Amino acid sequence: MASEIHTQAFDPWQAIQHYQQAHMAAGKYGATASFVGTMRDFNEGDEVQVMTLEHYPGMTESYLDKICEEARQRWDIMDCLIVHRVGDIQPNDPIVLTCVWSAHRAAAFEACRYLMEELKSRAPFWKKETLPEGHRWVEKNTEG
Amino acid sequence: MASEIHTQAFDPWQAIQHYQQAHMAAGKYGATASFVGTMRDFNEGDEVQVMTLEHYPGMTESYLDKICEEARQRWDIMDCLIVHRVGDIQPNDPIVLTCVWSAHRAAAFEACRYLMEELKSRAPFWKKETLPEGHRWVEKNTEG
Amino acid sequence: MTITVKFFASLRERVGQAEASVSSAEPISVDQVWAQATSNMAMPDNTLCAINMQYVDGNQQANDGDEVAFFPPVTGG
Amino acid sequence: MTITVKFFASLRERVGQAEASVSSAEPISVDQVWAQATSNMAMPDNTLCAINMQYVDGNQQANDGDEVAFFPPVTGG
Repeated sequence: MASEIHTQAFDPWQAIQHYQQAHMAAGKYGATASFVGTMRDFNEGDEVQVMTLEHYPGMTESYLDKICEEARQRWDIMDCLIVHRVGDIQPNDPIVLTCVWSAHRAAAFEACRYLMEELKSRAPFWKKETLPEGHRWVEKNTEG
Repeated sequence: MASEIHTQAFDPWQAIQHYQQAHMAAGKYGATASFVGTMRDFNEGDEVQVMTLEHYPGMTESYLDKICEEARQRWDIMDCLIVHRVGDIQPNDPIVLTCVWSAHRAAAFEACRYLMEELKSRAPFWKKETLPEGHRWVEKNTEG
Repeated sequence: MTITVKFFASLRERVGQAEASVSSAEPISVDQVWAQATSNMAMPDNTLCAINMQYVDGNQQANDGDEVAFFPPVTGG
Repeated sequence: MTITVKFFASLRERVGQAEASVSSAEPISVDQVWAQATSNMAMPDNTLCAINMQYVDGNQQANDGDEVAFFPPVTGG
């Protein structure tokens, strides 16, 4: 179970592979569900050039761990990983990764989605978009 | 939109990356949900040494394409990929990959799960397990 | 008319053949194709049937040149 | 007693400071911490509050050495 905050671009597929090789016993897990959120170059009809992700160091890590722990209590999962980018983000950069390993698929799918929904509603991150005309804070997340 | 049948071991994370680089426009998708099913070295309490996956060539491809097409009609998704292994499979080998790209997360999560559930209930694949005592056909899939 | 018949997985082993050919003077149902191809073996309860790679019921009619397939519940993924 | 106050994102820009310190003779509510730190600015409707990195309501009491944070709705992921 791990959550990581990255200040530089990360490769989510490599992150999954590395975590899997380091932490998951071969032949024991049957299901891996993952979600990757990627920065788009537009939002609400406007061109977005850069996105800056601010967070609350300390509280972020504590809430990501808490959300992983809750998923582990609610579903029969073997492990999970959350990676979140902060700082200046370019279009097409991955922003977030959630990944869950379990014996069977239902738990992996449901816990993976839970991690994303809880992260979006509780983890202290804030997005600021740089448009051609200036900056704007993202006011609220899209519905899950 | 693609479905592939592989007779040799495949790397699901590489398959996602390759498909994404070849087919998805940078900066346009915001959500990628994926599921990987991996062979476990035990089932129903027994040690499984090898699993042999038989399929119905022609019908398999047609149903996988049909399932992708249905997902595209039901959700607002941009693209999807299914990869399925056939032949002799070793423990820890990936068996199946489903992956969906969309603008927002709900469609990606839901369509990805739909692909797996439909694949499991309709695509003509059959698993045979080699145990220390001999062979046995898997009678039915676990509940989703 | 001639109908190609295919059996898969445990059903292939049970029937003892992977492929067969059935001849008939007129269109016959999938159930009749089974009976003719297996010399009237009882069809296992949960057998699935397809004509030309589309799922069908046992009372569906098969025509000249069709490929009829029989197989157990699928277990992919 | 001394309480450390933090502001994040749009609220940090609005308040014009990232961090502040509030002194009080006795424990005070989070709402009072806000009032003191911002010289009685009106608190935006959807402001979230935390004491020592745990979400709390505005009427929760803050104690000596606590870190109280104010921020807008979160938009990560």
